[in-house]
Amino acid sequence: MTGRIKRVAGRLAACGIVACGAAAALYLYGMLPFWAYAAVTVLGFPAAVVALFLWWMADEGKEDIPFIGY
Amino acid sequence: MIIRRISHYLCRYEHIVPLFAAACAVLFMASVLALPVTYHEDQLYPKAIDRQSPLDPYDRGGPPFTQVSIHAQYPENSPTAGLVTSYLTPFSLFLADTTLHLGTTIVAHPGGIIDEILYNTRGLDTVVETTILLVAFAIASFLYRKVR
Amino acid sequence: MGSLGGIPLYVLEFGDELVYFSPYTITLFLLALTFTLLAIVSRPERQVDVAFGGDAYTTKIISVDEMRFRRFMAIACGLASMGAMVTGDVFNFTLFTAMVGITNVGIVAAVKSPHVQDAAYQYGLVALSATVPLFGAAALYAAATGSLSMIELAKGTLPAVPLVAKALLVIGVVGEGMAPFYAAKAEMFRAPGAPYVIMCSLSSLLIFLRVAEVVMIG
Amino acid sequence: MIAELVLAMLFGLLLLGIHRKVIARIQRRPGPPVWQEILHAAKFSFKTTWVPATASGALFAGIVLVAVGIWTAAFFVMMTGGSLLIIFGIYMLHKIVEHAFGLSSGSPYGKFGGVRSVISAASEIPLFVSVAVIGLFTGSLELTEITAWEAVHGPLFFTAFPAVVAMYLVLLSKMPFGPFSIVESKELVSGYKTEHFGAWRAGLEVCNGLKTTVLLATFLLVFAGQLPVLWMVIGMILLTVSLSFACAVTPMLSPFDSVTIQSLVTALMLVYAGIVFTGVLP
Repeated sequence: MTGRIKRVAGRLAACGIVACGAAAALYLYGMLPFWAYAAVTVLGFPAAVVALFLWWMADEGKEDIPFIGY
Repeated sequence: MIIRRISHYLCRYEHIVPLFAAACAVLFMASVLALPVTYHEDQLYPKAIDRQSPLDPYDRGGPPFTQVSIHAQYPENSPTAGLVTSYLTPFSLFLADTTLHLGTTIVAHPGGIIDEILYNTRGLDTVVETTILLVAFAIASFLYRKVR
Repeated sequence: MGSLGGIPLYVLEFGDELVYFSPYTITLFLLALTFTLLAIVSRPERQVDVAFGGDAYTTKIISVDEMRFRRFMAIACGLASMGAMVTGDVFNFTLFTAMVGITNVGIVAAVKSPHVQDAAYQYGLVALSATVPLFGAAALYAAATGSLSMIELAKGTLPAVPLVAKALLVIGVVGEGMAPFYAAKAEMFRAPGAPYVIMCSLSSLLIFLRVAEVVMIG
Repeated sequence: MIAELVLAMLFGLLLLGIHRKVIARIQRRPGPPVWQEILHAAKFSFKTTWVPATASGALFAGIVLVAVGIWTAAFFVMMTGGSLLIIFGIYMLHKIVEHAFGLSSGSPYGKFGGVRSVISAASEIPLFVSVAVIGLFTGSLELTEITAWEAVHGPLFFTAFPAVVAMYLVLLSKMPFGPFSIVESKELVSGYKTEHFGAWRAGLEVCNGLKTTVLLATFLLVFAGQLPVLWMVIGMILLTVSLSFACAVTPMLSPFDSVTIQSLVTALMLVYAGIVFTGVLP
């Protein structure tokens, strides 16, 4: 179980970072209109950030119930 | 403190309806005071009422399924503008041809004209209105079944 | 004050009703779409209640029937708010807003808690009566300017919209969305079933955001 | 723009750290170091993460993405001088984010945080009235056109001072530990954030950083006009410090009182907008 989520998150983070980077580079060289660049970043940046965090340390605990008091 | 008293009043949901009613009442009074609002003569969808028609007051003129000239906002978008009476189903058409009073029953059966303002040009309105009805019926029927 | 939400990027023609995507409306539209998709894919959470005086806790589980109905209502609500976001026609906007009000009641109508249902009932009364100023405003718009299209109104060639019409429109939306008088809505949000309940608050915020644009044009 | 995005996020977190430090110093506590919030985000990102058993999974995770996404979009709009309406639309939709954060987990604390966040939606209405006032003065709501107007007519700070006050109150209601921050009140544990731990919380911190930068920068852009970057940074720090003073010396209001005060501010702003409407527009 651990491996799967970590792998998915890793791939997602890599995809997000590559997409953001590629969009920024293409926009810089004028090969991508601004709105497309903004759209890719708005979609890619959160995915990249959260997936990166998950990839660092995901799913090593067991599911638990919420905190219900001290 | 006055703020605390207001918030004590506001925090009960039973007070929402009187509050809203009061707000509406104030606004309606303000709108009465703001009268007269000037009526703009150059209207979209002008009306010509033919009192003799069996479709009165829904008759827009012209035979069913045939185009009449009406004033649309974007005539270029709606080449079939004015096909108003095409809302009549064959049954409604039959009623209109044989009786004089379809205009009074026209909203009451499927295929009748749903609303006066809803021309063919404003098709999306028709869709949304019937969807509102559908949603309301869905809620009512769900609640009915739940109670049973 | 022509293009408040930015220049329309794309105009979709529905006969006399234009649907336009300006940067503002497209942002709101996409958010409504995102949350509708979330409401479709996520399962309702199980709300945890602590039993008083002990360590025990219970979870509320939503039955499949109830979940299906509420999901349907949430999707309808999402569609109505999407429509209200992009429509370029005042009357159409009021219709979508009225639909948002009805679906909001529908989302919590299936909840078993009497407290929530009481609040939903009060809210339903307000939403019902709010349609009067709402459609009255649309009628005033049509009578005073001769047009209902926001694009035409924004051009500034038509006569100005009377302030009363704008005020009526705002109070209608306030009644449908309960924007400042949140007491009843806040009680409704105690209902379990997060993805659906969120559509209530999202839709009312969205129609409020849109009406801010609508009253500033024309 | 990616580099600016990351920098803006880090700077926002730094501002939140400064905020905490200043409050602590006013209250004669040593307080955490100013980079504490950045450390927080980093720390949470290395924590073990899962989804609570009772949570609504897709919403629980998806809302973090939405939170970061909307503020990324707001950052883009601000940087390109887009419409002020979009930025404040996103700002209002942050309510929904809080709401979804709170309700998606099933935790009672989160739920109360979420419900309070919905109650306090009234606090955002002064915002729209002040936006309308700005629109009346400058004739546009595009940030580029507003700054251009200010380059000619002088900053709006003096022209539309009541709008500044209303907007300042709105900023105050979004800062932690302020009189209006009822959603983060301590009797709710962590309010809507209670169940979002680990990577989810780190994502929320990223969102908070971006949000702080975007809001403060927009405030400066709108009311002071286009400044050089250094002055912008100094201005944002000064603004944060002034907000910290306001937060440090005021107690937290009870939820409905906070809503009432903000509604009264709205009413005052409506009166002001009426005066401007009749005065500015013949």
